[in-house]
Amino acid sequence: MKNKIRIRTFGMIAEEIGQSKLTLDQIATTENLKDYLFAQFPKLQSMKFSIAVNQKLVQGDEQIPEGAEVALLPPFSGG
Amino acid sequence: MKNKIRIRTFGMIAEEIGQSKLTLDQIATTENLKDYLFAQFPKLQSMKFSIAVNQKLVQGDEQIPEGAEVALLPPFSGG
Amino acid sequence: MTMEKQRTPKNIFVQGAISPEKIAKSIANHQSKTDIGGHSIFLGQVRKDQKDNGTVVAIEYTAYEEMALQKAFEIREAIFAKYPLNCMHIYHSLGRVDAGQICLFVFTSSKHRRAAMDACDELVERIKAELPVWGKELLDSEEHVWKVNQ
Amino acid sequence: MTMEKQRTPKNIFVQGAISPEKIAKSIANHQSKTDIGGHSIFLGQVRKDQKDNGTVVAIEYTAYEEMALQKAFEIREAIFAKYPLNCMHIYHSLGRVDAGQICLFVFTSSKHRRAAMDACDELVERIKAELPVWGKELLDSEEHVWKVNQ
Repeated sequence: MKNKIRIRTFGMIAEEIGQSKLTLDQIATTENLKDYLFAQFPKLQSMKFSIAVNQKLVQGDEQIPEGAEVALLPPFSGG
Repeated sequence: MKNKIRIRTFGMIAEEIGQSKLTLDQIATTENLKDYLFAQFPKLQSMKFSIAVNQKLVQGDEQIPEGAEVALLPPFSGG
Repeated sequence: MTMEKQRTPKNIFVQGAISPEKIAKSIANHQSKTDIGGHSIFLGQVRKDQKDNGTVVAIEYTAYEEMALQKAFEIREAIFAKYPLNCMHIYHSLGRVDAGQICLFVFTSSKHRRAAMDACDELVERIKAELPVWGKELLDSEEHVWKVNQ
Repeated sequence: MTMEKQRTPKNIFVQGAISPEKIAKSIANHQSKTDIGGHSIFLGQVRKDQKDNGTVVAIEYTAYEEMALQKAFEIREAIFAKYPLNCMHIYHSLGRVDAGQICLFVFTSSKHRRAAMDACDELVERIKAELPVWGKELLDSEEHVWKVNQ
């Protein structure tokens, strides 16, 4: 889907947002996405999470390609 | 048995001596025992082994108590 | 040009607890590999921990599966490159695993023991730190808490 | 005055190879111990090594049993004192174990993984270095060589 990004959420982030999949209009960068999410879901501001774009963890602010899958990942707790 | 010591042998030492149990007249110390064994079984001189007296490894020359069980132990290779 | 066996991501996830029988079968499968001298195994088991709002009765695991499998593959390749291993197996539960049951099974094999032991250690650390997997600890009070790894 | 459970030497020797089923049973026995979070297992397997006079087909193990059991007990007590372990099990084969079969099974369990892993490592090293046990490697040529530990 052009001009859209797919958001996936996990763990306590999914619980907070109430949905594990969202589709949003294209957002330019991961920092822009965070601003958007913090406005929509204020509680996320106090929660720790990483962002993966197309299954790669991002460091700092990164561009989000068109149609990307962007995942919100709370601290891993496997094992 | 007073005035006797019981010798037990294992692994390649048992193979060399040809018996896994021997009874000998009392011998005063472990160095005396080695001298005796080296005279009886010259090949032992080139073989590596430890001695345990009553199931305790000896360090250097030690007294052999009357009636002791003395074991000749080649390098361990369990596991 | 040499032909190398091309390894590809394989599934590490199993639904529910990992049974002792599965572990036994995995061990038995290595009896034909007679150049192996040592196996190292780590098993994670769900603890019945006391929490503020109740006692843990089970953990429910979820994962970002596509990313987790790709990451597990990368870890696997890195560990194979670092240690002289004959075999390596990783299994992680998804869904509900009751307290006392096994949720993680890591299995390494090598000619001499040191490689298997060190590789197993490193695999477990990396799996816990790097795989996008989450445990939801279910309490006897019907509440839950999100598992935090040390 | 506190009552402490008095531990005494227990048998670690099993006749012949250690079966995967025995290992599975030992793992399953821990499912009721819900304060355990991690198990570490080491398995020694007989290798089909090439020697000068043939290929190893089996190892025949002998031990100075009384001394080995006392020493295993001392090692066990020292490791229990050093690490916060819930459980520790040691099994070593006596007699013939064919190539590909398991001759050593060391199993440690603890609340958090590190103790089990470190204790298992140390146990294996000490068992190989300190237990009066000998392996006679039987070759396909009917000859034999005495195993040497690294």
